[in-house]
Amino acid sequence: MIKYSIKRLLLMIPLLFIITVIVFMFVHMIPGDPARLIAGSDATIDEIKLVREKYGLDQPLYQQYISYMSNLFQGDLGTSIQAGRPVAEMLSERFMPTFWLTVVSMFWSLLFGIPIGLVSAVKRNKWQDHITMVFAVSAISIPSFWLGLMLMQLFSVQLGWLPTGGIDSWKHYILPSITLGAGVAAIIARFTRSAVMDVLKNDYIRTSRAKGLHEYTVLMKHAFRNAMIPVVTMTGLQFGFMLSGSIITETLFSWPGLGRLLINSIVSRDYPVIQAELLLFSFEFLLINLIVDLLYGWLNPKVRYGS
Amino acid sequence: ACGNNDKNDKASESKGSSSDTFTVALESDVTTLDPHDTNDNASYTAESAIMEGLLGFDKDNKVVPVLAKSYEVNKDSTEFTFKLKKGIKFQDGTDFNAEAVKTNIDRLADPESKLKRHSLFELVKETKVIDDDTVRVTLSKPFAAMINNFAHPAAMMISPDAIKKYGDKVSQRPVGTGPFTFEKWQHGEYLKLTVNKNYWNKDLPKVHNIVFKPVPENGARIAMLQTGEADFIYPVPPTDTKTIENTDGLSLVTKPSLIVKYFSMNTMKKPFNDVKVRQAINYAIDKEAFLKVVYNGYASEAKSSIAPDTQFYAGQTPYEYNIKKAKQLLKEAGYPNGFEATIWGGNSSDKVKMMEFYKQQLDKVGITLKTVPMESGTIGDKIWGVTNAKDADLELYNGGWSPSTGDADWGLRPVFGGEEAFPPNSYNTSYYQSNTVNSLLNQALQTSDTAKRKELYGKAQQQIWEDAPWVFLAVPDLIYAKKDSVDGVVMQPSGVMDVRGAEKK
Amino acid sequence: MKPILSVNQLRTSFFVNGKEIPAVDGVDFTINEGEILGIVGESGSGKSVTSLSIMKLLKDTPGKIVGGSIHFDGKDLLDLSEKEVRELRGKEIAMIFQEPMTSLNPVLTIGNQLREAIKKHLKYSRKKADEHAVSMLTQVGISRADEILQQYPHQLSGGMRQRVMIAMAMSCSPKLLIADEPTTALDVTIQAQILDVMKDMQEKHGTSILLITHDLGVIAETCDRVAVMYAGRIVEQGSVYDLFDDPKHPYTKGLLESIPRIGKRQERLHSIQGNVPMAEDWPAGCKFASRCPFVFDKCLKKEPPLLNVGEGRTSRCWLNENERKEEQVYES
Amino acid sequence: MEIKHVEKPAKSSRFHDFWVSFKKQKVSLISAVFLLLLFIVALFGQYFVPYDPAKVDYGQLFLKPSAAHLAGTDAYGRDIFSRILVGARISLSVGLSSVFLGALAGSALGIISGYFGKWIDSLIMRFCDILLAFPGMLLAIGIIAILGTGLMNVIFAVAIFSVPVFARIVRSSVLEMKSSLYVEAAKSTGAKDTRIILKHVLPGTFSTIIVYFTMRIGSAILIAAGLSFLGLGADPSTPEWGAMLSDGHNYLNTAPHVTIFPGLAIFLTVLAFNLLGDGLRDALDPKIKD
Amino acid sequence: MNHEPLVEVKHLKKIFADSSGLFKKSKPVRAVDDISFIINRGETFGLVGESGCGKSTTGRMLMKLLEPTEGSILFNGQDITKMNDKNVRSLRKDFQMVFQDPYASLNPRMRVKEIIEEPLIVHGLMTSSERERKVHQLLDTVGLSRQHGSRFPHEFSGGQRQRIGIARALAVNPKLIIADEAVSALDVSIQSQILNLMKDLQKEFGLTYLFIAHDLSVVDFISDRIGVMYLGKLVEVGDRDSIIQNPKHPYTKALLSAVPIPDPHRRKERIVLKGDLPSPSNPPAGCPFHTRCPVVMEQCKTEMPVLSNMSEQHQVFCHLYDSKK
Ligand SMILES: Nc1ncnc2c1ncn2[C@@H]1O[C@H](COP(=O)(O)OP(=O)(O)OP(=O)(O)O)[C@@H](O)[C@H]1O
Ligand SMILES: Nc1ncnc2c1ncn2[C@@H]1O[C@H](COP(=O)(O)OP(=O)(O)OP(=O)(O)O)[C@@H](O)[C@H]1O
Ligand SMILES: [Mg+2]
Ligand SMILES: [Mg+2]
Repeated sequence: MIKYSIKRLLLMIPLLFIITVIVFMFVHMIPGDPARLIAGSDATIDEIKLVREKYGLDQPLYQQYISYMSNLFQGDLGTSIQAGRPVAEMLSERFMPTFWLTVVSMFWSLLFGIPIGLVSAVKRNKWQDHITMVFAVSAISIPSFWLGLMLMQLFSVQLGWLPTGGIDSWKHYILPSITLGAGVAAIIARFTRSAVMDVLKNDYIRTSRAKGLHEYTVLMKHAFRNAMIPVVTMTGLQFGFMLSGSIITETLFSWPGLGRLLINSIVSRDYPVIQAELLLFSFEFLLINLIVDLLYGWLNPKVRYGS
Repeated sequence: ACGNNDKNDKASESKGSSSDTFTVALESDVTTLDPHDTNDNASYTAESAIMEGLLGFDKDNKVVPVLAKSYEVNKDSTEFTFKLKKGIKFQDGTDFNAEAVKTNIDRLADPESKLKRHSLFELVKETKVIDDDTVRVTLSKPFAAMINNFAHPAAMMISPDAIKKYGDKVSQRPVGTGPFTFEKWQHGEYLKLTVNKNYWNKDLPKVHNIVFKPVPENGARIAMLQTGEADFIYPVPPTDTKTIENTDGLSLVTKPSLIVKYFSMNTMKKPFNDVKVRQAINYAIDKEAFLKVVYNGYASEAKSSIAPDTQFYAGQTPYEYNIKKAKQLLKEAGYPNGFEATIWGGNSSDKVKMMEFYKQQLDKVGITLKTVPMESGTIGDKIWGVTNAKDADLELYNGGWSPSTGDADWGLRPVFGGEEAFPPNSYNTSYYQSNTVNSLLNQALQTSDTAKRKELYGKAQQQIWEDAPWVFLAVPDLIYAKKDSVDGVVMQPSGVMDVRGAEKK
Repeated sequence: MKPILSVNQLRTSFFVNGKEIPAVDGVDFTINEGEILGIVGESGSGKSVTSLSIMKLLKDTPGKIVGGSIHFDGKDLLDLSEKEVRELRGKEIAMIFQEPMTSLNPVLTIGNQLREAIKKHLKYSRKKADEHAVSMLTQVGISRADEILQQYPHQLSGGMRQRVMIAMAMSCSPKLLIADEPTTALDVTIQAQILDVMKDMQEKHGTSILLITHDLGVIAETCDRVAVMYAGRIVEQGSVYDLFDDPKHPYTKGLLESIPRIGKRQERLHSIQGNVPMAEDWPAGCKFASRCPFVFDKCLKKEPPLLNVGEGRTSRCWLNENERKEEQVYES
Repeated sequence: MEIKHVEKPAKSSRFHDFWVSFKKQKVSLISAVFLLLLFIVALFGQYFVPYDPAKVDYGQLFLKPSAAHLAGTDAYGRDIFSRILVGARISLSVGLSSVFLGALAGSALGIISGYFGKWIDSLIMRFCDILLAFPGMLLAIGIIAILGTGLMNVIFAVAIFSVPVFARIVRSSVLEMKSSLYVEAAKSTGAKDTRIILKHVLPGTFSTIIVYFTMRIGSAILIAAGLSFLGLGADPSTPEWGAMLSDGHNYLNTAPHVTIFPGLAIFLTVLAFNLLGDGLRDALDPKIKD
Repeated sequence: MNHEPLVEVKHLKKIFADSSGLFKKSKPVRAVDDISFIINRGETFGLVGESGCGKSTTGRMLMKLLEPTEGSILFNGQDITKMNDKNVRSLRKDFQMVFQDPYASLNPRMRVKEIIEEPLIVHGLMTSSERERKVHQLLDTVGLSRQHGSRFPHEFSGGQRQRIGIARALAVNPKLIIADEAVSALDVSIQSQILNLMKDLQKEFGLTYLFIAHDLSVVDFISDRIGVMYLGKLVEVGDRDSIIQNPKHPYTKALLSAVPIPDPHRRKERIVLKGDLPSPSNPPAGCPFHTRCPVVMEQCKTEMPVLSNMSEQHQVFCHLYDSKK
């Protein structure tokens, strides 16, 4: 397994290389002149030129790519045009807040999503199912800005229990993670429901009932794990999305994460930062893929032994 | 209510925001702490708590001396001589003297330093130390508005030792003469400043720490003020002013800005090449409704091409809302049935709202407006990517202009300065070309005679008003909110805040 | 002998698209303690559904028990709550399913699946449960048992899986074992082993066995009594010897004649002509009438009841009416 | 001709079965009726609105819901209820067609990827990885740059966001099905890959697709709104539900009804689609019939 | 019966080596280990053997559902292992398979009718009304009623499902049918119907069968020649009479003795095999059967037996007959 993982990780290197090309081209292709955007809304043409020269934006594209790549190979992600700071430093300080927020949100989503999905699968078309459906659909169709602001109004302004923003303590995690996790919990709940319903039709479920097992055991031990495969796919995807930082949640709760950095860098076309972020996100998705595959193997011994 | 306050205190305790810490929630991140390389108000606001310039702006945008005791300008506005205050030290112990000033001005004036604010000082030919507390700056050509550049926050003084020691990284470790010293900067989260015990003005500062927090979401910023996590927030969107007004213990402060909201009309393109059409459109927009719908009343009608607080402002007779007259003018111009036009603009919700408003208004005079909001980079390319004015697709552009230096030249030249100001060089999105205005603006720069300048700028404003390359709309207010117990923050019309005197009672 | 299970007038139907399809239509039989009862019959005649009904495992199908009673050890299973039935399942009544390939959970180890019932019903500790599981696997002829415990179903061949199923069913020494074609997937040498194991069980623990199979050879070798099903009903019942020696019902006769015999040169096999009618168009009279070589008027008008035709023998045929008329067992 | 005669009863009986089992699902039936009404509103909404949805009245900004204005008025004094009715058309067409396109393309990719495996699988999956890693906003800006603005392009852009997710989900269920014996059996009859995919693999992925499809409609309406604020939308004055909802963001404290009513419209629509989806899923699954 | 070979299998091998194993490298499974046999045109070749000995795998390789690791399969003289997909597809009209697992091989989402007519559609045969008639006829043939056509597979009993699979295979009048345990789930009356039918069809159309089963009495009835497999190897091949009346290999003998006799009075003594079933991923050295062989010799444990010709029609791989070479 370790060998396999290492192999997969090594395979990522050429892939990331290809991604740099795509990313670089795409980023430069989208309209917008970073020099103009960063120099400010009332910059003179000279100021703009200055920025352009300072960051080598006046050079031909291939040259920019070559110098970008040669820096990259030396482990240098470049310098932000906007902040004038090393991109690596910026990413690393933004990564952890987003990462922890993602972990906590995912924790909620799974904690609520899976049991809700199980209940609604077992109580298919009963009132429990309908109630959970209404919850799930609400969580999907309520935009997160609305949910976030409502939570903030209630728990921060009215009740004064929780802070409105920042990342100082565990209390700061509660509202943003609920905001971010609600929609994901809904998706997970719906997928769990569907997957469990599919699994419950299998013969081995009948076998386990024939052993006299409690319905709960049948569900949790026999149905659940088999149903987890599609759920894991979905969870992995959502985890990836969250790891790229949620622009809305981070904005709402003044979270110093990747999402806000991303939006700022896109708005100002801060090429080095955008490129580095895209590379990071691609890497995250590749890594998540790997983890999901390993999880498949853990969940499904057939995959594990490759037959 | 009182009850509410109790709760707020609880919340603020958890934040560790205590009575000697002044917390400011701003919309945007502080991006840098090097004033010479800054172009955003949030950074200037933070920097001006740490650093000071020779001159500065007061709350009415008048130039006042700060580190300079006094200054003199020669007749043709080429030589600026500053007398410095004595006994001032930078926070790192370095003396503030003429040598320090020279280091700073030289840094700004050097094109190789590639500082964002180099352009403000690109005319500087030489900076000379006359004696320990006298320094003279010579320009390569006359530029009367230069004094405003010295007052601009970009011209704040950084400790020469720090510049030497940190180089470019001085943006992360600023050292100035101001009442607060840099303590900690957690990017994206907060910037913390603490008291400078050796500050030259013994009255200041009045709080121990200042914390700046970027809180991009309007609702969150207001919530922070409500819970007591922030003492002062800026900006407050006009739509939310009621919330502040309805909360006990909070107050709303407004102040006219230097911004003029307009939409420009491409005077080189049909039908906007006809002044009658442009005037007709000016008549066709109900400014009063505009102020209400877009700004919730927190703005005033624009009565010139620059805002009242800008130097040498000269108010004009407004184009009143008059559909009949507008239709009449259109008819005269040969468009009795109106026409179709496209307006470009930014994509923030207030800008979209404005454009929608224009559309509704112009509909009444038969002009069908297509509104195209665009993301900032895209619109930048579409307008400023055009090198030949004739090729411009631009018809109407929903814009706003604010001269951060507060002087009339910067208020007028970039937007009305003729061919030289056409995109991509500058911001003349109406492709306005008037020889009269050009020569008035040039003359005004050649002299330091204030009365003369006032007259020249007045004439220029009048001409522009009549030619109506813009639809002159509004001068919005700056709106901020604070706890009642908080005082001493001075909001400058440019939008930069002076928090040096902040206090909590 | 005391009956351990007696099924009376059991009727189970499927409800599909609003239609009722009676799969089991009034089945009666009893199994005595320590007895092996074989059930043979046309495929689709309701053998599996009968066994699922006894286990009350129709939950996830559109099937429902619509009538009759199932007495097990003195209790009517149909009156028991789900909880009480759970206590019986696996412990008192165990079942081996027809499909060995899909009846084991693919993601759990064999050991894990074996231990479950042992831990639940016998309340063994894990270690003891493991030992028990190993001994059960050894009993069904799997020798590397402790190794197999760690493996997953897909690593086992069909035959091994089926033996695991058997070990699982027998692990709590049930009073009644229902085996639905337990050896269909196996070759004869393994089949022989497994039948031996089951017989051992029966001898050692006195387990009663309900053995469903198509293989009349297996029936002949293992069963004490046989019931023959046709179209949702029992058509004949009796001891193996009686049934093989002297089948009463024309269907049974046809069945016995259809058996291919090894080493016998046959050009064609005997077969019963025609097809089993669908439940929807079951005739008013005898359901076998359309295929019966001895059919006469009465058969088409009225369905015969189960007639007692000898010591412990019943048959559902008008032909037997004249043979032994005095005792009519059930009227349906 | 004759051929058709024979085919007909077969088909109608199939539909009949579906209908019989679908009819039993009361909740889904109600949802279907609701959606039918919604489609009628989308088609003919503009003929029975109480007010002209474009009519502004600066004297009546942010009126609270009342008998005169069922859902109140917005920042220009327009009647929100009328706007919701008229907006149904755009929101539904954007929501449905974008998800449909995305599901179509995504499922196609997922099926090809899962079914054919090997290098084509890696290629498609890596493509999806990159697409996934690209932040939506950046992608949107790129799409405008390439395609220009317009409603069709909004649909297209939203569809693109859905593609990789559908591809992933579908692929994993195809992988499972591919190894099934019935696919092997079909292959042994000589069926071509296309037939196997269409007849044997695709129907098996429906239950997964339907779940995500119906969930995605709401998100699509919201994403489309986000795009129109990026300037990708056709015209920001169109009464699109998502745009109305996002616009209300600015007045959440002072005039919450501006957000709540369009939000409610989206919620009910998505709920109806989900319930309908559950019903369809059950009705199409031969094993679940009760 | 002519003795022209329709199918020639030469040194066929299938090793399931796993390449995609995530966690552990499992050992390669030698499912089919170098077997050769011939099926003549119009005859039935019966394949019997232990469960897991590779019968289905052989069948699937003949169907080209699995790529052989080694060896060749000649169909009508053409090597199908070297054929491309397109040619194989058109060839599939000529060979059809009945799968061992009746349920898993039927698409749960298709109606029986659709399942049966699929091969007809695939090969573009007949109009839809003809197809409908054909389906009805096939349903009759396998003993199902027409109404069964509109049901789904899960609504059937195990035996009924198997009949659906048989009907599907018969639909296109193939030349070769590979029947993998085609009748083992059926009750004897249906079984005899099907077997008779298969024989009739064979006579009428000159069909060729590869009949995989473990019920020796069935194999005895239908086959012309029989092959006995054990652990991936063919241990004995011969015409039916030699194998049934005069089995040579100890495994064949054990098999025959284990066949249950449908006569309760003759509960007989069988040769009960002792010892453990070896696993194909770890086959024993020497003769694969030596671990369970009642007459094992020293030689068997190390040396692989080679082919001994008992007669022209009867070959066996066993050291017992080494001298007779
Ligand atoms: N889930 C179901 N839905 C509808 N009908 C069903 C279902 N399961 C079984 N049936 C029907 O019930 C009848 C009896 O089936 P059952 O499985 O008991 O037959 P069986 O006697 O076990 O046959 P076999 O020997 O082939 O296994 C069959 O006609 C079958 O079509
Ligand atoms: N896809 C596969 N991957 C790995 N091993 C396999 C695969 N398919 C079959 N095998 C192994 O190959 C061997 C032969 O299997 P096969 O299915 O051919 O046996 P069989 O003779 O048909 O047995 P049965 O009578 O139980 O059907 C078995 O050990 C099996 O586990
Ligand atoms: Mg059965
Ligand atoms: Mg097999």
